[in-house]
Amino acid sequence: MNIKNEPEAVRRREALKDRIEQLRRMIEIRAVEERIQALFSEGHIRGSTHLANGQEAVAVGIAKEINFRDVVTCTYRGHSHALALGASPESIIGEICGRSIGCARGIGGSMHLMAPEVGLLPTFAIVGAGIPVACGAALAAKVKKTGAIAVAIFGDGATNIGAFHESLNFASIKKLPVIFICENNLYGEYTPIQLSTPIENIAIRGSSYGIEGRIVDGQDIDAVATSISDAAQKAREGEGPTLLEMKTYRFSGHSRSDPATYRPPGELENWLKKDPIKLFSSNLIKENLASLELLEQIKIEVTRKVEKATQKVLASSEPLESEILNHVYENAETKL
Amino acid sequence: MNIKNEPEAVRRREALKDRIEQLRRMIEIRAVEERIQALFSEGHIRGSTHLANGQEAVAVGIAKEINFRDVVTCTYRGHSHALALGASPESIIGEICGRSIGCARGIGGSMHLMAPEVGLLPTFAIVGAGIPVACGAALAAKVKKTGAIAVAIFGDGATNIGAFHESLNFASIKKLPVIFICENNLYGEYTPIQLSTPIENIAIRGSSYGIEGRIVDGQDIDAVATSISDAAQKAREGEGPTLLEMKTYRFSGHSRSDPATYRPPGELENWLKKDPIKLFSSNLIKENLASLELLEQIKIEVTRKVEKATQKVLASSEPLESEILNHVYENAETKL
Amino acid sequence: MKLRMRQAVQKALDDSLASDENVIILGEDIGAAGGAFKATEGLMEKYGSLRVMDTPISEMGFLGAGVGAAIMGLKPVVEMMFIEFVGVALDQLTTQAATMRYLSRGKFSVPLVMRASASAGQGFGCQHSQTLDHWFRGTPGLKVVMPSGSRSAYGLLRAAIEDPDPVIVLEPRILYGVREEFDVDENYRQPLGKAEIIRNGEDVTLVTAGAMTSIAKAAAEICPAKIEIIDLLSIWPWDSKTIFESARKTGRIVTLEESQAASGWGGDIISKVLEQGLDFLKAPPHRITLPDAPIPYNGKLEAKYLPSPNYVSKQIAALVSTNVAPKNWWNEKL
Amino acid sequence: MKLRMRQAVQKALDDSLASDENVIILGEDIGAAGGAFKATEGLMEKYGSLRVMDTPISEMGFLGAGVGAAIMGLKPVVEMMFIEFVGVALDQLTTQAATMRYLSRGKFSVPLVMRASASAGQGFGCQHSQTLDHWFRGTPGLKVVMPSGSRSAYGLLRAAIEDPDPVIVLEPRILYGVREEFDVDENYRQPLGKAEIIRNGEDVTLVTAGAMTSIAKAAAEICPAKIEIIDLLSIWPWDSKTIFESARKTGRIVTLEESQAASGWGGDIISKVLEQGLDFLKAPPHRITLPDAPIPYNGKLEAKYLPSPNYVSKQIAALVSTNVAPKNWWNEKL
Ligand SMILES: Cc1ncc(C[n+]2csc(CCOP(=O)(O)OP(=O)(O)O)c2C)c(N)n1
Ligand SMILES: Cc1ncc(C[n+]2csc(CCOP(=O)(O)OP(=O)(O)O)c2C)c(N)n1
Ligand SMILES: [Mg+2]
Ligand SMILES: [Mg+2]
Repeated sequence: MNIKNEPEAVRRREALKDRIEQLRRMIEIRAVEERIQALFSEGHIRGSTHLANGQEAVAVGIAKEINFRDVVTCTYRGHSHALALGASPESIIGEICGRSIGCARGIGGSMHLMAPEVGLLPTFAIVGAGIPVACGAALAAKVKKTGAIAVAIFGDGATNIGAFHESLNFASIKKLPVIFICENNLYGEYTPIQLSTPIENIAIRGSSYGIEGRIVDGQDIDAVATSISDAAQKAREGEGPTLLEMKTYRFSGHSRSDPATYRPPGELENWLKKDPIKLFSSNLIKENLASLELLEQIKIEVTRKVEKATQKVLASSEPLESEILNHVYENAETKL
Repeated sequence: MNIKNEPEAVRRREALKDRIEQLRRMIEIRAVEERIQALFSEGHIRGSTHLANGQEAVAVGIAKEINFRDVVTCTYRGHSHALALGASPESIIGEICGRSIGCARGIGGSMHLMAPEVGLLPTFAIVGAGIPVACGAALAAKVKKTGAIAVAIFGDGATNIGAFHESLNFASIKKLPVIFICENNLYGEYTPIQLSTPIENIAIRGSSYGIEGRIVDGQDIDAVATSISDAAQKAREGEGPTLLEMKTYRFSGHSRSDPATYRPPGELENWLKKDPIKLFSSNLIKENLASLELLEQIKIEVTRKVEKATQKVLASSEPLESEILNHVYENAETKL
Repeated sequence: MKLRMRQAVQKALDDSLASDENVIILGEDIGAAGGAFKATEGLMEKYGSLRVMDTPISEMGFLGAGVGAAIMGLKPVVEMMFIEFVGVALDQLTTQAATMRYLSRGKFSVPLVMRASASAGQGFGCQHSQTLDHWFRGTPGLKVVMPSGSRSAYGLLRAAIEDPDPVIVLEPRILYGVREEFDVDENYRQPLGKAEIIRNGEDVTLVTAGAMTSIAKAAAEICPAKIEIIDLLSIWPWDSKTIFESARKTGRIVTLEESQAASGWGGDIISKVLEQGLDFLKAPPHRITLPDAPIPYNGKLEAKYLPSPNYVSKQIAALVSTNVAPKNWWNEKL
Repeated sequence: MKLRMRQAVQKALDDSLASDENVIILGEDIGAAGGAFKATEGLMEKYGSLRVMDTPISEMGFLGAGVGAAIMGLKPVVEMMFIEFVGVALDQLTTQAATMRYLSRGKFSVPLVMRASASAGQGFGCQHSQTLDHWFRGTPGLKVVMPSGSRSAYGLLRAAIEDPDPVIVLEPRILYGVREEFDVDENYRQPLGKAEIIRNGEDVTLVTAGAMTSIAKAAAEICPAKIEIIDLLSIWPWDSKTIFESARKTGRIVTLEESQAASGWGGDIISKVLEQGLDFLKAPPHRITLPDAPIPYNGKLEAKYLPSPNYVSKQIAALVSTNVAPKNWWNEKL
């Protein structure tokens, strides 16, 4: 690893201790993703991009409970996690727009975001591929006794792929400090889970490996946080992995080009009622931690911030052509 | 498929309806494998070979309950299954000795036995690889409405590989007529199951896919047969797959060169008490279907038969060099 | 009639499903959703969900199921959305499908087709933009083909489905939306193992395939040298006769490959051509390939990374005018 | 001291484990059992079961774990018992390990070594006898090496473990039991990317690698032509300087590869050599490869299938005396 100290990302991570900041981050994620969708339509983004709107409580709930030295692997649906873990809006929007200001200087694109200084590896574009890698990070923590844990985040569809199975078995038999987090958003691309997976709750798959499986309300940031905190403690105490199934939903289609017409009528509407931002906002108001005015103000601030980041990105340079040949190997002399 | 009618294999299969013939087949398998071990020492066999002695009840129990038009995939540990399903001793010994009399004319070797005329595909040398292939055979039966089922046979170690997981999920969601049979002989190569698999009973892995899992005494041919018959009926009635875990044991090491020193003291001795041939012999005597004299006679006949087959093999020719280039593609003109 | 390549693929599948009841298709989101690239649109509605089957995300599982179904007499066409996904399932092709006929001494065969989208140019990033024919090429028992437009996509796919052995069809993703003049003739087949000379020329033989074919054509339009273009179509086995004859005629051979040099098909072809003798050669051979780096996401960089008509024309013009093989751009300073 | 290759590998692992606490090794039956080929004997006893770790049969799982551990600063050496098993785990190498440095712009690296036994000659049949370097070769981000005996096995493995990038070490299985004179010097490294001229000759440059190296040596003993043998050692990236210079000197180039022609490394090397110009060549290039068929089990047939010293000598003698590339045996009638 060759990671510069980037205090800003760490600061953004530490800020999540505050409940208002948690809400602010969820709102920021939503705003960034909405902006990305617009940037797509405006022609600034190539390839594909995968929104996680509706799933923000999972991302922020994880980020606030784990240490910034812990390691996270997640998928192409990673805007939310990168931002929650501490990446700045411009590094994410910048990457997705292919600018040198991006977290990978525009070389990776939407499916390969990262936030190295707060533990997020470049996100994985092959379904399931990040799960064994997280186990390896957990193994390293165990061998080096760093006290760190690893977190593997993946979708419901991913639990049908071999890498999931092999990883859970491996992590269990080796008692690795890793948390397996399934974001069950009910769809793998355009296919509803009941057509790909003959069981209702992914969590029960833990029992095949002697791993505790837990069903969590992924729309409730506090429920998410509690489950993570328990699993993290268990992992740090050497008690091995946990499988957490976050019941959640993506409000958009699978990727930018998907209008999600395959949804049964009413389904989206029902889930919109469980919008994690709305739920958390109401809770904060009930707890007297926030007022409607504060919420309004946060929204305005966040919108302004995201717009500023966007403009910064759009004004920023494209990467140099020399980047193409950089970082293939460390030692250039062994290259042909 | 391009399968000649080989009435002898079918006849050998049909013969298993008779209980005495079941016993005879188990004894034959044991004798063939002992002969193979000797042929190895005598330098007639190259590479590796994997005995299944101790596991004969599983092989014969399966073979007697399924139809010869059903399809079977199994592993490199396949002598027992090939013989049980109907392959002749000389086709198996011949293949393992690399002679043209072998079931694959000496081209395949020990890990790639087959008995096409009674449904056994060339056995699979890559752990887990035969499981999705069996699902495909089941899918073909379903599409073509042939009424056939498929059987995938694999080890306990194989249940930790991705192909196992993907296949069970796929078969369940598509309700394929397939039976998954795990021969749990407590070891994967030199590693005891408890060091690779954090659960005691493989059968519970079915629950991750909504598949019934059943633990079966693999030393008791009748228990094996009942479980197969139930699962086969279920499959034929369109009720989908079953996972059967046969608790069994291999009396020899993993492969010819393994003295199996990793076994805890007493373990082999305990399992030898559950020798499936002895158990079945006693049962037949109790049922008044066999006498000690008959058993003696069967042993003598089988020994003679196996020795005759062996001599035939040793007197037979090696394959022609032209076999090297045959059967790579059907249409030779598209070859370079 | 102008047909997009995705329509040609869809038509080839439709016609195959209609004419042979043993044909089935399997893949992720190919049924209800009509495929990630819409190459299977309407087929599930027409043929039912047993013959046009959506699968879980389990490439090893459903590719292996394709192998098993093929052994039992079906003709499965398995779709891999992106060729990279075979990285989690390669064994079923290179080890199982490839050796089944050999090991069974002809008793079992695997008339399987695996179609996958491949190749670059659309900003999908370095894990969704490769060609990867080298994972399969040269594996005894497998065949690998790559269409270059609607006509060859139709013809190759139908031939592949009818072929008695496993065939891998690599469809250049960037061509799915491109229209090509092609009046579908249901009897049209592109024979496996045969290349096509798609432009005649005297100065140099340019062998190419897939998405690079149109780059080659555009390059030939602007190049001072007279280029004879061979569209390989079958990557393996390849058509040595057509290539040898053309190279003998022009005296120069260049390959244009959407691969790194160490993994591309050009090395085998060039070494085989030159093994025939050196007398007919007016210049050394030359390979135009990708640089030894993953593909970048940014559009400007991706465009630099991929061979352009200008670059190809320049390289070939240099070869023909000097009879010295030019350097690649990445050997110069950027 | 005469050392078997398995002992050299064991010693390289032992010395690496001793000198760098970040080195760990992972694989099936490598711990308690000492490895299927006894190349890890005694290491678990010495370093404990956390640094020398037996794994379940889950190649994707433990290879991926190796990738993750490497990213976090360990130097894992993952053993694949037979190279074919990577068919169920390829993604972790070619997609994940290979692109990690590139995608992270140098922030993360993957100092992983994957060792695998490879190559033929012992009757393991067609699914346990291949070399398969083409699955990895030319993948930007990966390196591939192949020792030819005890000395290079030690030197390459130590260099690979110290290398900051993922390296695949293909160990010819047939050499595990073969003794070679080699006094272990713990400082000995075989630099990655460098070939070795192991025999000087004037008539022809013979490039080879792995188990074929000893075939080449034996062939040179009996061949009337004076053969210069280059042991490639690094399959990718390969040492163009050494090969170009030798080919320039001898004027003839032949490769001896334990691969099919369409997948072997020889095509890339020969085309690159010839791109340098044709003037220095006295004869066309020639590749000695495997036939386009899986390998048969039977010993007589396996011996025919693999290049023998006699066959190699005959082919090279024909090339040198006639300056015409000879045919391969499978192009003649058997
Ligand atoms: C091995 C592999 N197969 C298929 C794909 C294509 N693909 C990308 S995302 C996706 C759906 C994944 O669904 P899920 O795991 O539920 O995650 P979600 O997208 O819902 O977050 C698929 C099939 C892929 N990237 N990798
Ligand atoms: C993918 C793969 N990994 C590893 C091996 C090597 N190998 C052959 S048999 C075996 C043990 C398998 O154990 P199990 O599934 O329990 O079957 P058993 O041999 O006990 O019948 C292993 C690891 C292989 N052939 N394929
Ligand atoms: Mg999902
Ligand atoms: Mg076992």
